[in-house]
Amino acid sequence: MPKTIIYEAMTEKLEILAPDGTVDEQLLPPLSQEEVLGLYRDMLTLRAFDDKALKLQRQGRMGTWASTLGQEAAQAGLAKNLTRADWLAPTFRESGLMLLFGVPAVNQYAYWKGDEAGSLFPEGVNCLPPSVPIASQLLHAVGIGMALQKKGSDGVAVGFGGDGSTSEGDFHEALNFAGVFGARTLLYVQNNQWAISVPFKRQTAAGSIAQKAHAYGIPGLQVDGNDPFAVYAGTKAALDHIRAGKGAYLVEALTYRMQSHTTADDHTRYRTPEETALWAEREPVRRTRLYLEKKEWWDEQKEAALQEELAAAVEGWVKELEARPAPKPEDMVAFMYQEMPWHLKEQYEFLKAEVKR
Amino acid sequence: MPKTIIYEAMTEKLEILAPDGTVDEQLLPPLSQEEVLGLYRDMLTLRAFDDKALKLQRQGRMGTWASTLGQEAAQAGLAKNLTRADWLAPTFRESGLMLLFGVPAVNQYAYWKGDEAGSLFPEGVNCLPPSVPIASQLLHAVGIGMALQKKGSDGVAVGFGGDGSTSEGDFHEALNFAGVFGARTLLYVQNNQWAISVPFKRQTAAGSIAQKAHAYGIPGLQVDGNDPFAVYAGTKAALDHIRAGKGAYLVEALTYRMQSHTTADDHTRYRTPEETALWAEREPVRRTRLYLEKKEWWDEQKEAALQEELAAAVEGWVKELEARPAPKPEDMVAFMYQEMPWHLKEQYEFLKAEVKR
Amino acid sequence: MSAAKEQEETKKLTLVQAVQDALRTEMELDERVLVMGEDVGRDGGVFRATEGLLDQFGPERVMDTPLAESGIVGTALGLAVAGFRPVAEIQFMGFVYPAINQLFAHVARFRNRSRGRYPLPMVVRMPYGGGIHPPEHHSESYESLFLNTPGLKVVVPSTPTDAKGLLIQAIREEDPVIFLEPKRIYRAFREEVPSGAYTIPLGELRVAREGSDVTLIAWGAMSRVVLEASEFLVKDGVSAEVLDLRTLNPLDLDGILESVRKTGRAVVVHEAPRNTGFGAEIATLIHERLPLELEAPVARVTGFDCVFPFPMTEEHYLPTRDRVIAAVRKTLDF
Amino acid sequence: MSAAKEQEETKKLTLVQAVQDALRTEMELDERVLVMGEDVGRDGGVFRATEGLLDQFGPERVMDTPLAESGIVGTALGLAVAGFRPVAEIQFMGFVYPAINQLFAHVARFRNRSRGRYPLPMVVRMPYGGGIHPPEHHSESYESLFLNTPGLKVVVPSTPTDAKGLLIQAIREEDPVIFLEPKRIYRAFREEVPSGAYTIPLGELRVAREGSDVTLIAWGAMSRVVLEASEFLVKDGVSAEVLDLRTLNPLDLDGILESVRKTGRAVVVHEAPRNTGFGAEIATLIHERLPLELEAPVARVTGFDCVFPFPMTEEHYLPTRDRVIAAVRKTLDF
Ligand SMILES: Cc1ncc(C[n+]2csc(CCOP(=O)(O)OP(=O)(O)O)c2C)c(N)n1
Ligand SMILES: Cc1ncc(C[n+]2csc(CCOP(=O)(O)OP(=O)(O)O)c2C)c(N)n1
Ligand SMILES: [Mg+2]
Ligand SMILES: [Mg+2]
Repeated sequence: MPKTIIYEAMTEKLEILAPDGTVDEQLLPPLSQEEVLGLYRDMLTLRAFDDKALKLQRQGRMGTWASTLGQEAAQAGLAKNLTRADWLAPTFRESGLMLLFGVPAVNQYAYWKGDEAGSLFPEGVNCLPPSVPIASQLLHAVGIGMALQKKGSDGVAVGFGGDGSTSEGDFHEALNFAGVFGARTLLYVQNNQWAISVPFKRQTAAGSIAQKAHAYGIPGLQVDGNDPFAVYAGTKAALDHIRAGKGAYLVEALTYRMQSHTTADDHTRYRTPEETALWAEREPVRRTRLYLEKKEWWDEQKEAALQEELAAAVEGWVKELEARPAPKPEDMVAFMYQEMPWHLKEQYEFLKAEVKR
Repeated sequence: MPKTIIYEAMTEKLEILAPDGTVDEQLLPPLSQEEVLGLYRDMLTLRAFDDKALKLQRQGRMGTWASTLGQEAAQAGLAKNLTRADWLAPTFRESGLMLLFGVPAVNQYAYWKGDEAGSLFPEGVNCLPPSVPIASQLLHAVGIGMALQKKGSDGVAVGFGGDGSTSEGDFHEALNFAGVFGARTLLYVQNNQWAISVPFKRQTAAGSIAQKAHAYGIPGLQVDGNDPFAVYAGTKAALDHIRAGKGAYLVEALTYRMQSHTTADDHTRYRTPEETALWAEREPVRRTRLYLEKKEWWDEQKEAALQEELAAAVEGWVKELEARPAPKPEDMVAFMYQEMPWHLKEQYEFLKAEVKR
Repeated sequence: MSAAKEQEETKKLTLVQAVQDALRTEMELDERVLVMGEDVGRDGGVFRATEGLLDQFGPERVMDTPLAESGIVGTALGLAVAGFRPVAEIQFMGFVYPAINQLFAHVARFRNRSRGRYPLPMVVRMPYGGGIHPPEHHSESYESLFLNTPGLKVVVPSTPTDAKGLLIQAIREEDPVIFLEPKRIYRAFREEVPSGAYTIPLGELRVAREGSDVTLIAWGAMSRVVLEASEFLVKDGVSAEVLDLRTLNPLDLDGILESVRKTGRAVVVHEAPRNTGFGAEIATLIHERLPLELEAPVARVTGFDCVFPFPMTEEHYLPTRDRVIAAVRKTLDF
Repeated sequence: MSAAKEQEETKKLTLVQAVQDALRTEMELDERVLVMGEDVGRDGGVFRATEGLLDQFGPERVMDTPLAESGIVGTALGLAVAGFRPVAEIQFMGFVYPAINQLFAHVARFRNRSRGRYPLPMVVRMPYGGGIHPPEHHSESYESLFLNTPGLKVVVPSTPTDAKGLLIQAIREEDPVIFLEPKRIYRAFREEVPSGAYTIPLGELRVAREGSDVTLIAWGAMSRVVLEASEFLVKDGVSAEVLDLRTLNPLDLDGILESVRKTGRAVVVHEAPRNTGFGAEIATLIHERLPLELEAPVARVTGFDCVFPFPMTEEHYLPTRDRVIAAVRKTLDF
C-alpha cells in the first residue's frame, strides 16, 4: 500500500587499513610518518600495560582485570583526537584510552588491585573514575556535554559503552538527551562483539549500533575499530562536528574482545576457537605493523627497541604500584560526605581502633 | 569522505481520510458501510464516555480523569482489529480502547473515582489494569508477546505509550527485547503532541517516533491518528505481520490531546489558542461525519438518535458506579499476598476495628 | 536559623511558594544554579514550584527535560561535575524509581568513588507523601530507601520558613541532597517568610513544641498531625514535646536523645510503610542509647505495609491525630 | 522440611549446585518454569548456577537476555501474567537498581493493583553480599529496600539444603519472590542434599544452634559468621542460640520472640549498612513486643554506612566473628 515517506535512513561504515596492511589511499587521513608511528607506539603501550596487568593477576598481585587486548586501535585512534579540554566518562573497559589521556598507569593498577584511592587522578586530567554499572556513564558524559555547551567551552565529553550497553535504558536516555540538548558529547561504543557470553546478535535485532542514531536525530557512524586510521578519521569527523557546535554524535567502533571478559571469566565456554582465530588475523597491531613495514617505517630492530623500552616502563609502573601505602580501612567511611556526620565519625573511630588492636 | 553504506531504510506515513472528509480511494480499506458506521459509533461512544467523566469530575463525583478527547480514532481504529485472544497493557490514556475491548465502563469509572476494585475486570477480558508509571507497561506487553509466541497462540499483546513515553529507558528496552525475541507484540504510541506541558519537539530530536524502529530491527509505521481508516488499516497491517509470526511492530498514531493532560492540569498555561483551534479542525469525529454525510450514510436525525442512545448508556454507567459498595479500608492490605502474613493480619484487624468505632 | 544576610522584610508564603522563592533567590545569587525536570519550564511545575523561573532565567538555566528520570538525574550529575549546581525535580516521589540507579549507583557514590575529587553539589527535589487524593503512584513516601543507601543527605521541611532556608542550604551543600516536599501541606497554611537569602543548617531538628511527658518525633506532613495531637493531649494534661526532624540524614540524634532523656517516652510517626521504615531506626537508636532512661518502649505510628491506596480509602492509610493520641496513651500507661 | 516426595537419595552439593539442582528439578516437573537473564544460557551463569540448563531445556526455556535489568524483570512479569513461571536472574545484586521500577512499581503491586486477578508467580534470583574480592558493585546487600517496599517475599538461604528447598518453594509460590543467594558461601562447603523435589515453607526460621544465654539472629553468609561466634563463645561458657532467618518477608516473628523470651538477649547481624537496615526493624519488633522480658537492649552488628569498599579493605567492612563476640559480651555485661 503506497504511503508518504517521512524519513529516509542511511548509515555508513568507514574502513581504511585492511587486515593485510593495505590501505585505501583515498580515505587515508593526512598523518605524518611520526604521527603514524606514534599511533603504533600507543597501541603497543596499551598492549604492554594490559599484558602486565594480566600477569600480575595470575600471580595474585592484582585483582580482577578487564583486558583491552584487541581493542588498542579503538582506544588509541580516539585518544589521538582528544585534548585537555575534553572529558571522559569511562567504563571498566577504557583503561588504555585513560592511560593515553593522562590517567597514570599506577592509578589504574591500584584501582584494579582494590584501592579506591587509585581513582583520585591528577588535577587537570578530566576523567571521571571508571565505573561498572553498564551504560549509566553515558548520561554523565551527556550532562558534562550540556555543561560545556552552556559554558561555550571548546571541550567535548566522551561517554563510553560496549555493545551490551546499548540494551540498557540509560543508553537510550543518554542519546535522547544528547539530541534534545545539543550536548557537546561523543557517544562512543566499542562493539567488541560480546557482552560477557552474549554475542552481539542476541543483544539487538538491529544490524548495527551506529544505525541507532536514527532514533535520536543525531548522526551515527560505524568505523572499523581494529583499524587505527578509520578510528582516528571517524572520531575526528565526529569531534569536528561536535566542536563546531552542531551537537552530539554516535560512533560505533567494530572490534573484538580477544581475551575473556575479565580475569574472572573463561571465554572458551562460549566461543569457538575458529572465531577467535579469525579475529586474531584482524587484530589492529598486526595490520598496522604490516603497513609500517610496507612503508619501510619499521623493522625488527625498532620493534625490539620499543618492546624493551615498554618493558622498562611497565616495570616502573609495577614498582610504583607496590610502593603505594596500603589503604586505611577507616577511609571507607571518610569520603562519604564533605564532613563525617556523627554516625560515620563513630564508625571511623571504631575501624581505626580495631585495626590498632 | 566515501564509505560503505551498511544500513538503508525508510519510514512511511499512512493517511487516508483528510480533515475535509475526502478520502484516498486507493488506500481506503475494504470496510462495509456497516463497519464504517460502527467505527463512527465507537468514536462517539468514547466521546460520550469521556465527556461524562469530565462532568462527574467537575461535580466532585469523580477523581482525576485523563481525557481521550481527540484520540477517538487512534483508539477505535485499533480496537476494531483486536480479538479476545489479544492482550492489552494500557496506561491511563487508553480508557476508550479498553471500553471497546470489553472493560466495562463502570470498572473504569470506579478506578478513576478511587476504588482499586475497579481494576478487577471480567474474566476473559485480557486487559491488565491501567498503570501510571510511563513506558513501563510496554515491557509487560513484550513479555506477554514472548509468552504468546512460546505458546503458539493466535493472540497479540499490545503495549501502549504516549510521545512522552518514548523518552524513558523502558521504551527502549521494550522495543529491543521485542526485536530480539520476536515477541508477538504491537508497540502502539499515541503521539498526541504533548507530554503534559512538554511539546513533542522537546521530547526528542528525531522527527518521528515511527523512525525509532530502525534502532531495533523491527518495522515502524506512522499513521494519521485522527483518521480512523488510516489507524485501522495501519494497525491491521502491523497485526497481520505479527500474527503471521514475523515479530513485533511499532506503530505511531499522530493525534492530538484536545483537553488538558488530566483534570488536574490547565493546558492554557502552555498552549496557544491557535494551536488548539488548528487541531480542532483535524479532529477525527468531524472528518468522519463529513465523510459519512458525503456518502449519504448519515444525517442529523441518525446523529440525534445515536446521541440519545449514548446519553442513556452513559447514565446507566453512572448509576452502576454509584450503586457500587464503598471500598473497605481494610482491603488495602488484603491483596498484597496470596495470604496475609502476621503483620498484615494485624493491620487488617486494626483497620477493621477502627472503622467500626 | 542563621541568616546569611540580615533581612527585615518578610512575605506571607505557602510552603510551595517558599520553595519557589528559595529557587529564585539562589538563582539570582549564583548563576551556577540550574533547574531541570519534567514540566518545570513553561508550565512552572505541576505544583507551580518553579513558576516564573523560565521567564526570569531563560531556557539555559530552566530546562524542561524529556520524560526520563534516569536521564534527569544522570545528566544533572554531569552538570554538577562540570561546575553547575543543578536542582533537579522528580515530578512525584512515586516516579523516582527509574532514577534509582543513577541516584544510588552514582550520585550517592561519586565523592567516595573519586576520593573527594568530585563532590556533587546537586539537589533532587521531590513532592512526596499522601493526602491529595490523586491516582496511583502520586502519594508515596520512600525516604527509607534513601536512608539505607549511604551517600545522600535527606531533608524534609514542614513549614514555609524551613522550606526556604533548608532549600537554600541544600543548594549550597557540597553533597547531594534529596529534598522531599510534603505536598499535602504545600498550600495548607501561610507564614511570614524572610525575604532574601537565609539558610538553615542541615542536621538540626526543630523543637516544634516543648513538653515533658512524651517526645513525638515526625517529619514532613506528619509534623502537623503530631502537633495537632499534642494540642489535643493538653486537654488531658499530657505535655508532649514535638520534634520536627527536618533532616533525616544526617540525623540530629543528640536533639532526639536530649528530649527523650527528659520525657522518658517516645512515639515516632511516619507515613511510609512500617516494615524497615525510618521509625525502626529511630526507635532502635533510642533503645540502644537510652536503655535505662526509657520508661516505655518507643512506639511507632506509621503507614501500613501495603501499596498506598486509591483516593476512596486513602484517609485510612495515613497516620491520624487519633492514632497518635492512642499511641501516646499506650506509652504513658505502660 | 516437608518433603513433597519421599526421597532416600542425597547428593553432596555446594550451595550454588543446590540452586542449580533446584532449577533443574523444578523445570523437569513443571514446563511453565523458565530461566532468563544475562549469561544464564551458554555460559551457565557467571557463578554456574544455571549450568547445563540450556542444553537440557533449550533456548525457549533458558533465555540469554539483552543486557537490561528493567527489561528482564518487566518481560518476566509479562511472562508470568501469561501463564509461565519465570525465574529471572540479576547477575549481581549491585545491578538490580535499573530493575527497581519494574520490581517496586509493578511486580510488588500487581496482585493488589488487579485485586487478585494477576498474582505473579515469579522469582528474581540475585547473588548478593560481600567476601569475594570483586570490583565495585559486586558485593552489595540491599535487602532493606525490598523489605520497606511491600509486596515482595524475600528469601535468603544459607545452606545447600535450604537453598534447594526454599528455591523450589519460591518457584511454586503464587507471589513474587526475591531470592538472595549469599555468593560468599556459594562454594564454602558441601552438604548431603536430598535428590528430587522437596520444599521448605517460606516464613519459617531455622534454629541453627540451640542455646540459652543470648539469641543471635542472622541470614545469608552472616549465619555462618554467627555460628562460628557461637562455637567460640562456648569456651567462655556462653550458650548462644543461633537463628538463621531464611525468609525476611514474611518474617518468622514468633520464632524470634520464642527464642528471645528464653534468652532475654539478642544480637542481630547483617552485612548491609546499619542505617535503616533490617536489623533496626528486628530490634524494634523485639523491643515493642518483649519490653519486660529483655535484659539488655538488642544489639546490632552490621556493615558500615558507606559504599561497600574495594577488595583491599573489604574484610574490614564485613561483620566478623570477633565483632559478634564483642557485641554478645556487651549484651551479657549490660
Ligand atoms: C547494569 C549492569 N548490569 C550487569 C553488569 C554485569 N556486567 C559487567 S560487564 C557486562 C557485559 C558488558 O558488555 P559490553 O557492554 O559489551 O562491554 P564489554 O565488556 O564487552 O566491553 C555485564 C553484563 C553490570 N556491570 N552493570
Ligand atoms: C515514570 C513517570 N514519570 C512521570 C510521570 C508523570 N506523568 C504522568 S503523565 C506524564 C506525561 C505523559 O506524556 P505522554 O507519554 O505523551 O502521554 P499522554 O499523557 O500525552 O497520553 C507525566 C510526566 C509518570 N506517570 N511516570
Ligand atoms: Mg562487548
Ligand atoms: Mg502525549
